[in-house]
Amino acid sequence: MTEVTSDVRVIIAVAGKDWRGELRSRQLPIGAAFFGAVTLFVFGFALGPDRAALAQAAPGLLWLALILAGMLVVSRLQQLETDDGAGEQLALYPASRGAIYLGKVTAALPFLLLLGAVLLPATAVLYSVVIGPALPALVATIVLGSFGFAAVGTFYAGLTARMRAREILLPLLLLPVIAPLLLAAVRATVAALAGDPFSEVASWLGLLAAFDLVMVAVGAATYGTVLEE
Amino acid sequence: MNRAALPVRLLGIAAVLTIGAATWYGLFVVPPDLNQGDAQRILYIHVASAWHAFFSFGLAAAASVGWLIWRNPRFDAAALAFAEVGVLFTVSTIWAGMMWGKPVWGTYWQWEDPRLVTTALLLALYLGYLLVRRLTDDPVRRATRAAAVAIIAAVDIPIVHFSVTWWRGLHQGPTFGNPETILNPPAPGAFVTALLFMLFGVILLWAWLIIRRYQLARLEWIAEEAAQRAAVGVPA
Amino acid sequence: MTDAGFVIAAYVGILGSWVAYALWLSRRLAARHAPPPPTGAPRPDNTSAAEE
Amino acid sequence: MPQTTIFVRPPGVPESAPAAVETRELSRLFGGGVALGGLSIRIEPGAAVMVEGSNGAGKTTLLRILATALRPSFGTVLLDGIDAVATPERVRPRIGLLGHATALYDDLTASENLRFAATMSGIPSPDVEPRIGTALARVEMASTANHRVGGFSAGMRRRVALARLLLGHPRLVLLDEPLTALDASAVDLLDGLLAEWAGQGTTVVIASHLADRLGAPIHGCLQLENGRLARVSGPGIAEVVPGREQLAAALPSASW
Repeated sequence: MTEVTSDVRVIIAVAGKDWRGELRSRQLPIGAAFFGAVTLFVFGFALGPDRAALAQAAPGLLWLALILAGMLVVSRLQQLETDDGAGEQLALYPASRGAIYLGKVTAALPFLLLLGAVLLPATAVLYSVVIGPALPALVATIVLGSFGFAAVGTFYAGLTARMRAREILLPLLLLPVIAPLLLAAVRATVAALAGDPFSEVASWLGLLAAFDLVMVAVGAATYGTVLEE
Repeated sequence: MNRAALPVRLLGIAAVLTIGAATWYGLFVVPPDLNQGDAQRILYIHVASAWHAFFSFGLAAAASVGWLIWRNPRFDAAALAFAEVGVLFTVSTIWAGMMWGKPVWGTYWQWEDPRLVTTALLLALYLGYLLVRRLTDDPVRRATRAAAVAIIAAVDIPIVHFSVTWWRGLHQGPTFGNPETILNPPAPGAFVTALLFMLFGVILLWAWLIIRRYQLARLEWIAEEAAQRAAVGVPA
Repeated sequence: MTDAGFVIAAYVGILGSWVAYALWLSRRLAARHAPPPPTGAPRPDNTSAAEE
Repeated sequence: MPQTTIFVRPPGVPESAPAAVETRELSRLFGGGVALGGLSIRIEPGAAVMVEGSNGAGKTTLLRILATALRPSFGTVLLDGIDAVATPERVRPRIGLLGHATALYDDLTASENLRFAATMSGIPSPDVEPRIGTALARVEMASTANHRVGGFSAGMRRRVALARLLLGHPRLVLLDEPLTALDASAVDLLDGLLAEWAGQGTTVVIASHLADRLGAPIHGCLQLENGRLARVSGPGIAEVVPGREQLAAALPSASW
């Protein structure tokens, strides 16, 4: 009889381990948020001073900044396992691969949500966009978007961790896969900011939720391929 | 010249003949379309390519699941064959879409056409698949990593299609009349026969390419393993 | 370019790529069936002993 | 060396029990190079085996495969009769590995690292803290339990990694270059553990190129060169040609 550690306990242990480490060094939350804000700022330069153009492009720029900064988050959390061969030891524990994956996804979530919490107001300020009334819809979009990104980002950060040219490979593999997430999130954000009826936003949120569920399920089912040497 | 099995050679010949005839039929026999003119002739090969592109990637994912479960190299060889041939047909689909788009829409690339955008993403996903294979040396690990990428890509495609189709729904009224009729022109008899004719030819070609690519992949796996066994001195 | 030009470009491009791929495939298969390289010679490969 | 099965058996253990470790033509390649080329060994439960060889001889590769951290290219591995390649999850709970790398999280303290390891190993919650305490005490690291591992010296890191190994009760202990970065007192500590394991019938496989500094009883020593078995020595060694007509079991006293 092989006692496999209960999945919930594994998820909490893996996520807790990453949080404790990262919050102690606080390098990741601050670094990622700062990078996101700088990206938004630079986008402002790129699209010129025309306020109307910026406001119109704001949702797209917000989500591009979130995704670029998000890649820092998942890469950093994967680096924890790559350093000192920790990932190899992780694979030796009698724990289900799916639970370890869900632990890493859970670990990434708060950092991505923090990114949203920083970049949303930053977008409002830099691109003169009124977010007040649309806040609940925006928060929902950021939560669902972050969850989907964490699911796919965690998987691909793991898959490419020990591969040659992984710095190029991660964005190359990740961006096409999250294209629907980016599209749905941006459309939901546009609808929310435009004050469209919630049913409009809800349809995009539904698509986001479907994406999240599918990707988490496939990610958990195939994460064994990431841990396998 | 390697003596491929007779049925495979016949399949190849049949494919060449059928596609040749279908092309001749589509280009010269079918009358030009009312509003699209000759450009409409591109649709036969465009649609045929598109179906085979998507079909191939579904099978690549299925073969990849087979590899992850049974770890038999045949599944990996099949997944590679489906993916690589799938890329070929995806490129064909995109090229046809652009050649058709310029005369009909006025631009090589139309964001309005959800199928074109979806196909382009498909190409990006499967170039990633081929790159992951190329960057991994150990045959078993290569198969395993590639399998995961193929499955995630295949699962991603329907969602890509939905999101792009909904997104397109927001852009109404391109310059050339209602997009619906242009994208799915009313199907006069000749159009359908030309399309089916080409489709049949491409099915034969697709099958031939898959079989040959599978054989090549299998031989490559055997050679790679033989080289490893020889290096290790373990009896074959 | 006239419509016909695009039609030709489409067909020539696609059929050309299919033929090219088929030929490449046949050539690779022919090479595989040719006498195998001297056995026992592991692939010359400069990757370090440890996997990348 | 001809294709032979090397037996390593401690005194007094009948040969019929399922071997603690049994490999057949065990091989692994990286890129084109052979890391391990066709190793066939059988180690009886309770034996202590030294695997020697220069850098790149295949020691670490062998240990990583036995620990189920690495998949072999060819060959089979049976641990206590269970196929470790096909069903690694069934053998992992009984294996303790002190790897080449210490596999610790720098931003976590020593006890936090061990708490994570204990939880992931499935040790019941009430037992976690006491076991961490005893393990850290055993490696004389109790005083620095709450210090970040990132600030530890190499020797201290290896002691914490050793403590992690002691959390569970492994039936098979794999030590990869355990002596590296250990000071004299740590070596004594290791000797004590080896004696303890010998007493408990735990099988130990040590990969090291500094074999002489260990005082504990070693039943067999396998010399690897370029991934192949070059020489065998030691009291418990019984070289058996395939077909295993007879087993020459010369078993002098444990001291060697």
